[in-house]
Amino acid sequence: MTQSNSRFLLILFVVAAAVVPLVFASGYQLFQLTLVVAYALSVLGKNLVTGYGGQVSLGQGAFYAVGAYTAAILMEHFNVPYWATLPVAAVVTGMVGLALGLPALRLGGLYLALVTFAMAVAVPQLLKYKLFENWTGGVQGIVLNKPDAPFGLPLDPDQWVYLFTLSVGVVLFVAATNLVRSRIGLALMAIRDQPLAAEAMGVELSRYKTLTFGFGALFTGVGGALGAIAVGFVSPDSFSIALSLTLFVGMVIGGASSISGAVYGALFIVFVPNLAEEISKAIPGAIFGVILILFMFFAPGGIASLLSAQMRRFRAAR
Amino acid sequence: MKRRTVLAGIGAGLAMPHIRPAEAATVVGVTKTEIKIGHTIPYSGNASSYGVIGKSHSAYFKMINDQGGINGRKVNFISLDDAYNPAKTVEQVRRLVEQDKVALLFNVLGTPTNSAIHRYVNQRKVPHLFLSTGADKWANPKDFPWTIGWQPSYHTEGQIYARYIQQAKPGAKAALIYQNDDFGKDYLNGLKDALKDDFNKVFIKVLTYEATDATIDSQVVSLKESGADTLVSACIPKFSAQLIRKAYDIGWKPLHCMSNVSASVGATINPAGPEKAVGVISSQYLKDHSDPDWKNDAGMNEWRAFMAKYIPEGDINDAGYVFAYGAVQSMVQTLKQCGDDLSRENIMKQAANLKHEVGVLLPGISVSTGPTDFHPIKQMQLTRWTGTTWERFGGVLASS
Amino acid sequence: MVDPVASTPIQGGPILEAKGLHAAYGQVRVLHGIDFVVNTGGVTALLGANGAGKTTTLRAICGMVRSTGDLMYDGKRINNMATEAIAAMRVGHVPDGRGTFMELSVEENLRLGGYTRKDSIEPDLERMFAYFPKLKDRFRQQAGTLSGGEQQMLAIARALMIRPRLLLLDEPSFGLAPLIVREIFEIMKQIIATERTSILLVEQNASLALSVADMAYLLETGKIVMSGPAAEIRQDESVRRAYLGY
Amino acid sequence: MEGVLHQIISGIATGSIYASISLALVMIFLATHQINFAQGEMAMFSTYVALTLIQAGVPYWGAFVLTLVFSFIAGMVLQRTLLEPLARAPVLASVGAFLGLLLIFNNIAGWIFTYTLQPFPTPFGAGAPILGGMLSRHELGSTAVTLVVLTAVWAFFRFTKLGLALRGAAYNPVSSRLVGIPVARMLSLGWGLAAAIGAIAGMMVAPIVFLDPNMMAGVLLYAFAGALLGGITSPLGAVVGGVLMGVIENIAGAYIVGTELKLTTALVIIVVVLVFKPSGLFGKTLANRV
Repeated sequence: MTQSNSRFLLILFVVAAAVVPLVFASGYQLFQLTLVVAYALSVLGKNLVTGYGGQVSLGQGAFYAVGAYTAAILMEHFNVPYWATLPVAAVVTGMVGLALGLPALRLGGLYLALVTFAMAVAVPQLLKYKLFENWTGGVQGIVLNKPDAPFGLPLDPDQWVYLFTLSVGVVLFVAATNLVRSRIGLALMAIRDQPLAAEAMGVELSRYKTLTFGFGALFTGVGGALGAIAVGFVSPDSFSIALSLTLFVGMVIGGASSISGAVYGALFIVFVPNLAEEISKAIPGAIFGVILILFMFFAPGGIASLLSAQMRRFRAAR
Repeated sequence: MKRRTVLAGIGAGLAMPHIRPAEAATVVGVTKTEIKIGHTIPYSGNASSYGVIGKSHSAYFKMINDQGGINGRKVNFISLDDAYNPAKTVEQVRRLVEQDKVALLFNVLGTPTNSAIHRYVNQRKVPHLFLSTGADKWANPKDFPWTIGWQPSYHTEGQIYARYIQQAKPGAKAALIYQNDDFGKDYLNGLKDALKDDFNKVFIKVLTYEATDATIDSQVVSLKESGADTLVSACIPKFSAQLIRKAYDIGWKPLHCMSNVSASVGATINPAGPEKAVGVISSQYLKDHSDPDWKNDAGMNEWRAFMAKYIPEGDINDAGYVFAYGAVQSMVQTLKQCGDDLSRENIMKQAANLKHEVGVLLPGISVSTGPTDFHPIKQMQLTRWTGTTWERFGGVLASS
Repeated sequence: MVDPVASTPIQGGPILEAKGLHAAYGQVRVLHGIDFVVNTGGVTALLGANGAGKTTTLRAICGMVRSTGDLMYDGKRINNMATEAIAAMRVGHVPDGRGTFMELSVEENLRLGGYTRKDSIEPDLERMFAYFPKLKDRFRQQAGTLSGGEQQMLAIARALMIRPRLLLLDEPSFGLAPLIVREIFEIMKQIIATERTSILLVEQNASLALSVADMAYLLETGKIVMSGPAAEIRQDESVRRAYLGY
Repeated sequence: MEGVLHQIISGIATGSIYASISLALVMIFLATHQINFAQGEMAMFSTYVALTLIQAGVPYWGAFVLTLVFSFIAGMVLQRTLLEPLARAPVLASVGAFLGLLLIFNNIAGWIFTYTLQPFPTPFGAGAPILGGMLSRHELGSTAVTLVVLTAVWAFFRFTKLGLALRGAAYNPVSSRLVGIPVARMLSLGWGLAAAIGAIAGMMVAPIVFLDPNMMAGVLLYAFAGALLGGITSPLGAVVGGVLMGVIENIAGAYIVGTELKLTTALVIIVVVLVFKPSGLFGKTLANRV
């Protein structure tokens, strides 16, 4: 298969992803798909940090929360239109990521895992702290209005939010693809695989590590902002440690070292809990855990790596 | 050729976006033989302890169906897991409303979760009945005519304690400890509303804890050090039990008003040690299974019979089952009153027109609602732990 | 218990014999049916360029890569046995990269070497200090802080702690300064003389290897291209040109 | 001043809860070089097993020993069936499996044993607390147990051949096999021991915080932080780190930033310490010459 062919297929796929749901999906299903895109972006941010940057972050939910709250506060207190909150959310979470990336340099591995884990626990507590309560709404959170379609487009809010979210998602996925193929991306992978060699080759370890952390936070933050717009509500309880763990699951299920893996992971974390619930109302969490472990057994490198292995086999067979 | 067809198809799709018919009829989720009721609750995640409420509802509607249903209709009760995650609640509630097309939502659990769907269900005009949360904001028929709570609000309870302290212990130096979330904050606000400017004079120390803390021993030490002689606590049973035990151990004996959430003998008093809790004040609206007073109570026996038959494996000491049993009575009563008119308007109208007794509520407390009264249960009664039982005193108190 | 050192006859029959040995890493086949022998009490050198399959041969012996054909150790076929089971049969291995337990102390490294031993290993520690006095000085030090040469000494000492009947040495000269290499080989000669262990020595530095070996095999891209007594190989014209550099 | 003292004592009592789980984390780290995020939930589950035995009439210490045996075997079986097959998979797959285990244990415990808070008996008697009520008999006893476990773990790793082999297998599995150490068996042994230590921790913690399926949810982060603060390779460090966590948290909460920010503050302090002393207070610094 030639590259232009596969690019064409990809474009076709994106167009289909936009059009087919608009025609066939109900508002509820569109909402689910919107969440998939928002989570996919967040998992993508995690993939950049962990899969490409080789740093284990357990607290990506904290960036999701920061992105979501940035969007919500701007909309609620400053009457900023929803679409304009995204660049701000990107910048804010990116900055927070960079600031946290700095100690991350000094503390690799487990220590970074601790710092990020702690961050995921601490952020909801900070969100309801009395000093910020006027902005964050404290424990009550902030309720948002659902955006209507602009320019008189004949779309209902669900359809519009989905299209909008998908468009932002596609742009950022393309950006991420270019990022990992760029000099930065190559340097990142060099650092991940051979830190000493990379350093010897003149790759500035610390700068790139911090950068990855910042980029990862940025992607996750935009995902959070989109999620907040779709859900129409943010509160400290929306962003408990469970969210971070969910994003982590999305990463390992999808495949950490891949861009497309983020989509598979997001599909998993949105739909598999519903499946688990169908199987047993008594122990949905345990069923989810079993499914997760089974995936680890049969696709330890994630769905993306399983698929690409199948693809290779398929091509080899031809 | 092929490519062109595909593109043409896409063009057609864009030109004629799918337009969904507006909800023409307001009778949704009802057939001659069935009515669909939607519900969400955490069956997974950190708050899955509440899952028993959903389990109880499912069992209760099974019982109703076994007995022939309500006005000849069986109840199709669809209860979904939201893991106490507001985003998931929105997803599940939208599924219930848009895909399963339920007639109404009943007893959706949690403050943040209900907040997330509050506006949606009111825009959609879906009855959002008898929520499983003690926040005060659900009683707002003017702005949110489709939402109604059930239990007395934490806010009200806070006010009751404030008044009790003023009357029982004038000049009290009080301390407050609350869980740092919407549940705890409501007590703080209730106390503030009742005491107004006096709050800062009466309360000399206010502390919080997080639901994820391991212990609150440190807070108890600080509270004692503050010199307070009165304590209001808005904690879940685990921390109330720790609080009672630690206060006793360090020889601190304040007048202790404890949130109704922790009034369970099985979950709070017994773990803490019944002798250590003597004198603790709480307030109740439900009967407590482990309270000897209700050993042969008709209302409680009815509940016990239900438990024995339909949830034999359930933990009888879990107050969640009693709560669920009470809330579902109001649901059934509403549907009975609806008769054959199960339009959403009528369901809401009947939900706001209740006056019935519930066997698991304390004597003198009943459910009553009206077009402008969205507080189904307004009364509570103060109780004092004697070492063996909760002794009710001072008559039934209504919220102001 | 019989003293293993005394019971080892000098230059007996083969303790290790490979016949038609094949080995592969997944799809990549590295050894294509090689034959060789290590005689009891003898030193056999396996020579060859980078990528010829020398390290793979050692790994096949230790069960670290899958192999077919026959690997007979002490009359028993050992192909694909668990690595730890082969070690328990007193096969010592100084792996490439030295395999130091960096985070552990020198002492702990040596004690781990004696893991399979049921008897007291204290006398052996003393023996190792006699060969490698530097290790005694660094006894409590973290092994990761040792120099390359010291780590190589530690690796050899660790392998000797198992009281090997067969010792596999993978490039003991690799990455070390010539002076250090000479020091290590001097000690090795001493060890060969006193321990009388059978040794299979893999080396890129052929002249060094031939200086201690009595038998030698030349490996090229997974095949044995020449074999014979070390002295003869040493004289061979092509070997001299290609591997000895004179 | 008395207040500060009380806060410190209560911090030590709470800290020893963290420390006991920190120890289990250090145990499994030394044996497998991984952090098992399901450690707390496994401990909770073991505690329920103990409670079930006690309620069935087994005397406390009998139930204690039986629970240790059960946990040890269960830990080994888990390692063999779940983690051994993932040994060659990327590390993230193991972490994914840990999270799966966490969910399974938590949810199954709630299903079998219900979510109702349960009191758990103490073996140290119900006598009056000491130090003006600051330290209950159980807290004193459980702290002693933690110290005993600490000593045992330390001695095991320091003085026994098996302990050394466990450490070796975790640091360098390839070299370990070459010296004859059955690495797979070492890993499952490590899991078994960690599960047993976790079970002790659970049985010591439960009388203080009461038993419910979420008993360990809040403890794990503190235990993890304590273990790293003390140095993840040092059992002594784990205990000191865990106890320090408790004390720092109390002092910060009571006197410095208030209860809302005490966790955040405690963690910031730890991160700062780690920036200056990356291997923790008692951990080994790796001076690796390459």
